[in-house]
Amino acid sequence: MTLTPTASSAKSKAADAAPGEQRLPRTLLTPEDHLEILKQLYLARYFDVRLIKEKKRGRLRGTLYSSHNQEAVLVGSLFGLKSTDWISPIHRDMPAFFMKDLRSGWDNPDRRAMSIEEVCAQVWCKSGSPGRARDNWSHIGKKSAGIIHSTSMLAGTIPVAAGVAYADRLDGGDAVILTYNGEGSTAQGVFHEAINFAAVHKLPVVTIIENNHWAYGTPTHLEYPLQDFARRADGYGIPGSIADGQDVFDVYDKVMEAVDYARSGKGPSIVECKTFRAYGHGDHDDDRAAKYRPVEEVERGRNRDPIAVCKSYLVEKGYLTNAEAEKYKAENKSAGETTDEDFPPEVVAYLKRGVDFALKSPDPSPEEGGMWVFREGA
Amino acid sequence: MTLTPTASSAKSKAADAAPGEQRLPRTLLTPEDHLEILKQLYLARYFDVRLIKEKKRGRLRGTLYSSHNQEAVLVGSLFGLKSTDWISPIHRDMPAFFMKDLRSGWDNPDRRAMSIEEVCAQVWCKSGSPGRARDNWSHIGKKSAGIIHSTSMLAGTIPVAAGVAYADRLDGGDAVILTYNGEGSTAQGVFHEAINFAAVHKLPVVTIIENNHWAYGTPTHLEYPLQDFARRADGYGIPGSIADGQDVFDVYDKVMEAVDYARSGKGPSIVECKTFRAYGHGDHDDDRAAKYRPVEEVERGRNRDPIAVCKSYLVEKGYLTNAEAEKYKAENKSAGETTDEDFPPEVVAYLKRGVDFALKSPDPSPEEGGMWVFREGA
Amino acid sequence: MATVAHEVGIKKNYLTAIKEAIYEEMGLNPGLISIGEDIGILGGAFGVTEGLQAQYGTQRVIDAPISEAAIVGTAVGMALQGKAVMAEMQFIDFISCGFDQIVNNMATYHYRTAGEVALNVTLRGPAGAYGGGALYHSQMNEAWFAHSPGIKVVCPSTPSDAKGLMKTALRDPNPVLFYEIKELYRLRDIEEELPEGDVTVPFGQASVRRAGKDITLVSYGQTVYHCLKAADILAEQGLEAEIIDLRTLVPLDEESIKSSISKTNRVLVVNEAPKTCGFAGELVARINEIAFEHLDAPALRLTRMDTPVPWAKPLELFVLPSVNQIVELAQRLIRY
Amino acid sequence: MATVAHEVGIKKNYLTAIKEAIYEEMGLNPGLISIGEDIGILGGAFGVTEGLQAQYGTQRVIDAPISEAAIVGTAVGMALQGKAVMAEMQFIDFISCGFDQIVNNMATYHYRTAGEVALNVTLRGPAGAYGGGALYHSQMNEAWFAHSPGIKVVCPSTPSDAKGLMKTALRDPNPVLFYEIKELYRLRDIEEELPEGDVTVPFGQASVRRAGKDITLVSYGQTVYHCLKAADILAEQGLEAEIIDLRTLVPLDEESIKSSISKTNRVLVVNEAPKTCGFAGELVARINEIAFEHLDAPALRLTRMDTPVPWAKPLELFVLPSVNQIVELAQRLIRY
Ligand SMILES: Cc1ncc(C[n+]2csc(CCOP(=O)(O)OP(=O)(O)O)c2C)c(N)n1
Ligand SMILES: Cc1ncc(C[n+]2csc(CCOP(=O)(O)OP(=O)(O)O)c2C)c(N)n1
Ligand SMILES: [Mg+2]
Ligand SMILES: [Mg+2]
Repeated sequence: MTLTPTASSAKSKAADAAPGEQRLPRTLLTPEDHLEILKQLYLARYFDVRLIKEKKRGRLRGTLYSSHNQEAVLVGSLFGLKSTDWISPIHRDMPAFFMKDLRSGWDNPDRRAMSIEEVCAQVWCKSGSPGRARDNWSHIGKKSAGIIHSTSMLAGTIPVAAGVAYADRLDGGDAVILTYNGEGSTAQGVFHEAINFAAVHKLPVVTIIENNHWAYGTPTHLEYPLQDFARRADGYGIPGSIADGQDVFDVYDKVMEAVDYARSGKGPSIVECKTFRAYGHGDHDDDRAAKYRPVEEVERGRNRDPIAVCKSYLVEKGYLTNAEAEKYKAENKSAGETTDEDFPPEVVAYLKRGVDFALKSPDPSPEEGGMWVFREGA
Repeated sequence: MTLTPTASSAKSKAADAAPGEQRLPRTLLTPEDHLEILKQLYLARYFDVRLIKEKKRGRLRGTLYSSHNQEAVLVGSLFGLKSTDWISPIHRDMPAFFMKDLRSGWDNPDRRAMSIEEVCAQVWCKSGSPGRARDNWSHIGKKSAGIIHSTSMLAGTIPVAAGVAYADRLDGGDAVILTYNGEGSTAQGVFHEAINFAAVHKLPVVTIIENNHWAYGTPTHLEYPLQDFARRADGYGIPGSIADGQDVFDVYDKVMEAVDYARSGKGPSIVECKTFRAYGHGDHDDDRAAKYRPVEEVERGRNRDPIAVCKSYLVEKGYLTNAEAEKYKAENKSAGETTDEDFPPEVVAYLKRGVDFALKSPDPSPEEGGMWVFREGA
Repeated sequence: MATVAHEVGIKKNYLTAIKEAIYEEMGLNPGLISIGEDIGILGGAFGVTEGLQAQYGTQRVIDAPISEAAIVGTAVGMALQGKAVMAEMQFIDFISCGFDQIVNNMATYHYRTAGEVALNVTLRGPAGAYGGGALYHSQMNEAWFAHSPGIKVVCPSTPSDAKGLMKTALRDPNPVLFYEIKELYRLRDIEEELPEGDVTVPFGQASVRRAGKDITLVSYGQTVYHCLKAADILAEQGLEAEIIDLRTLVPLDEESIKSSISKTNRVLVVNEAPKTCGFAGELVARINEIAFEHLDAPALRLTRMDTPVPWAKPLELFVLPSVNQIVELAQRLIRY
Repeated sequence: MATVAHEVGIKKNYLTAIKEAIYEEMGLNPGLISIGEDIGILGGAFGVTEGLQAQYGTQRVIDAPISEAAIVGTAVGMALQGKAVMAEMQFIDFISCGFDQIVNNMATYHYRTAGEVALNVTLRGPAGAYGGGALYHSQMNEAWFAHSPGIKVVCPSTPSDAKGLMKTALRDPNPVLFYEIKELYRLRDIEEELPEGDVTVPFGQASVRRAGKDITLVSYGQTVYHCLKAADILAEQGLEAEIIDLRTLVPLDEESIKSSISKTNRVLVVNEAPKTCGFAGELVARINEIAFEHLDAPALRLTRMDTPVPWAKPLELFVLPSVNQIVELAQRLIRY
């Protein structure tokens, strides 16, 4: 099943829009869509919380780059994509691997994404993942699902996205490719080369900059002379917009505008989502981060939990009652403070499916280490 | 001797300025400066013409990337520098090696530049050059003269310029570093990384983009989505100005503004000089260039010879009589059409000094090939 | 295209052979895209792609910005989407600017994905010294890539090998780095009639360019010709050198090397790249592993000195292997 | 700084040793600048530069943007202007993103300028596998740089070597690539008291880590410890392995290797980088050149397989050299 969330095709399903929002993409979302979005926020948060806990118990091999508090960027950007679109998540975007195309049905077997089982198998370093635990859990992907595998080298997937876009267009496709990047990664040379190339060829590549105001231990003013990383777009003559990264609907609006722009052949653009990193750079950095990051900044971020922001909006719009909003209280809590009761049961069950699969999945066998350097039988 | 061509110090020497030009850097140039600039244009042209002829006769080993018709960019940008400033010329900027700091006296032994002898020795592949003919003639330089050596890898000297600027500032210096780049080279990743770094640290680096509308056989619209490469600056929040690269005084104005801005601690900027490549990319490309470049474009460029443009301005300003302007007619001619009579005799004599030196300079001895991989005696 | 149609009885040069291969493969495979700096309008710095864009259009023959990392990275993306890609580096020296995308992204994609994604990308470009190209237009940097698992490395020395190997490269589902020796591009001496029809040369098979019993000279690319000249001189002294032209470095034809050494009991590897960690050293190590018992003298190598390639001719020749040096070393090994 | 002052009788780890060297050299040489990602405010991903910025200020300890090419390129510029520079790569794996500036600009500057410009730049960073770092946090890519003339390459395996070599690197007028083994950073077993005072370790001198007469094991970095463990096992069988820890690869101490082999007549090179064109192959080739007549068995190498470093532990261990493999190969060579 393919979603076509463009203005024309989705118009019939449009919910009533407040006057000021008339032309925003969100006005075409149904009430159910709004609730689905909230549920997806819970899912992303729960995945992260669960991993944080597992990691603390020493059960996981990799470094965890928590997406806690940045979930609105993922959910808001992914929600309007078509199944045939592509994404390239990086270290801090792990929920994206299984949340792509989620709108086409959490249990839809044809969903063009990685399954929760596959993702969990990789997290647990097992052979049940498409990459058979050959690369680190944050570098996964799946060609057949339209997910580009990243290397660790930041911004390195943007040219790949451009290439996919070029080839897809040549084949008559209309896929849009969404790449995710931290704001610090925009200083890489390959960011420049790839976006320049995409701009020259008006390729449907949307570059999302997750500006969480820190690149590891370096604050933004040492990475870039301006505050708004969207301004990087100006050097390429392409649009650069800014979204409130804690507000899933603002992200949805800005990204959908960029996606529509791209799909209609106008070319690439940049969407900067201002957001906030809840923890250290990785889980190994939590203690040090507490020292290098000003307390006020941490507080300021904590107070804008994307789940809370979403809920108030839904209540305001009348899609959620106050009582319903109080039911699951995952927001404004650290991972350790949450329990399974803070999340909708279907979210907990979904992840459980993945973890159960992972735990049963065997380790890859040693000899696989020597395999697949080349495709044989050329 | 150090020139200080900033507004305050040079005011006393200022020539009378037309009302509209009141605040332009050029208004502080004396009549003699104006005539010197014209002479420098002749010198740059004569160097190029001579090399073209030598190359045609098969006497030179390297590829010649002619600067014919682009001389105003070099002369105009170099004229206002202080002796302590640095430059990094690239393949098409060979006259810059010996024209740096020329204002401090063509025969000034303390001039902070390469001598014409040194440059010619390198062109003739001889040991009398500082680099002892170890690298190609277009990659020369001299640390003690403030000239950064380029590799072939385009835009690769910009980070070096940033490093020199950083270190010089740390030492209390006020040097400005001018880097030259073709418009095509701005697509390199290192261009982005280096200018971003310079912008973050407000380093006194001025990036000159010589937009001659072709990068080898590729027209600008395949290199960059915008027409004005100065717009690259916008992505870094730094100033980007555009100069008429055929008008040496416009180049002087725009570059001096950028230099003053840099020297006063405000940071880097970009100056795009729109210019025109007279020949092929290199001398090996002349025949093919005649096929891939539209005739009208070639004509349009030919009709704006920087020597002619400079002369009319000087006549208009009353610094040159019509008769004087007619004396040396190097302009609007191809290299082959010019003779020594088309150039002031001091220009011809200056180059002769260099060539004579080069011809007498011995070949480097073979064993030198194995030397200087490392600095010994560490 | 008249320039590329097969013509019986006509000798063709190395460049034309490569050009023909690319033309033919672009024709045979509509999913093959070519990308590189100045390959379209200009037809390539050396003319390898002359006329290609006129024939196959601007969509399939892309004039890229001067962005090696983007060229490689987009090639990876196109191949990920199922295309075959020929990507030209204007000079192989500039490959350093796209290095990360090659070694960390392209080379490893198949490995990381446990075989889901194979990338049919051929990176090719002019390489090699002896032509006055100085530091940045003379490199042979194949060792960097031979040391990066997941890339096949090819370097032909004759027109027919160049054509056949290029066709194989453009069909191979794996990344291939294809070293073209620019000093051979238009060398009259080596022109030859190309085999008729769609003939490929397989990877991993060396070619014995001259048979001999006294010493084995192992080489590829330009230095094969140095070896051939040295063999002539040695022959005047009654010494018969066998010359192995590897043609592909990865995969390597160990069998041919071994069987030659088992006959000659002596081997010299000749290579124009810098000595330390070059492919010559690799060959010496392999030979030690596979043919030590056949060696009556140490397996030696003759390489460039550990220097860049300098510009002035006396300097350039000083640091590079010469025919005389091969002769002397061969004599010494035979006398050992 | 209490953390770095010399303390008699206190054992220090490998990381602290490097930290002390940098602190001391920053103190001794006001012209030394440090640059890298997250080295200031954070104090480095591993804490090597912890407190350095507080001590020496933001001007001399620069938190760079994520721009490896700019880091190397600006280091070149600073050194050109007369500074000494310590530039950190957050993981040595990311050096690929600054590759061109290293091999084509930094490495060749002295050569190109016939000695006018020597660049005192030390590029250093955490390297090595065996820790679950997967493809991009496990590399040993020293062979790329050993193959690029003009760069010294260093890789210590003990705290005191790390400190002494780092001091030498930061004073050497030439570019140095300094491989720090991150699995050794905090390894308790190898902690040691550091020599008092301003003690340097010269480049080009290997260290004999264990004396023996039956076989020479040549290694550096992490695999030195694999060799030491293998030697213990061999000793139980009455076989005495001599272990050479190279410490610097470029320049290479050929003398120590040769004199050891002249005694043992057998040699095994152990190295964790991929096999083809790795430094192990180079060593085998060198040994052939300098000690062939002493060899009673082929000079062999044990390396990583020609694969990237995979993530899952069984995979990682499968592709990397192990103690058991060393023991077996050594036995085989001794029996040869
Ligand atoms: C080319 C490269 N250099 C350095 C690193 C090491 N590194 C990993 S994440 C990171 C910080 C990234 O910051 P940002 O892009 O803002 O993303 P965030 O982690 O904040 O989401 C760094 C420096 C890397 N992965 N790749
Ligand atoms: C990194 C790199 N890639 C490719 C080249 C080959 N090359 C040399 S000059 C040139 C064109 C340069 O165009 P532009 O920057 O506009 O300068 P122009 O020659 O027009 O002055 C190219 C592609 C190179 N020198 N460096
Ligand atoms: Mg960030
Ligand atoms: Mg140009």
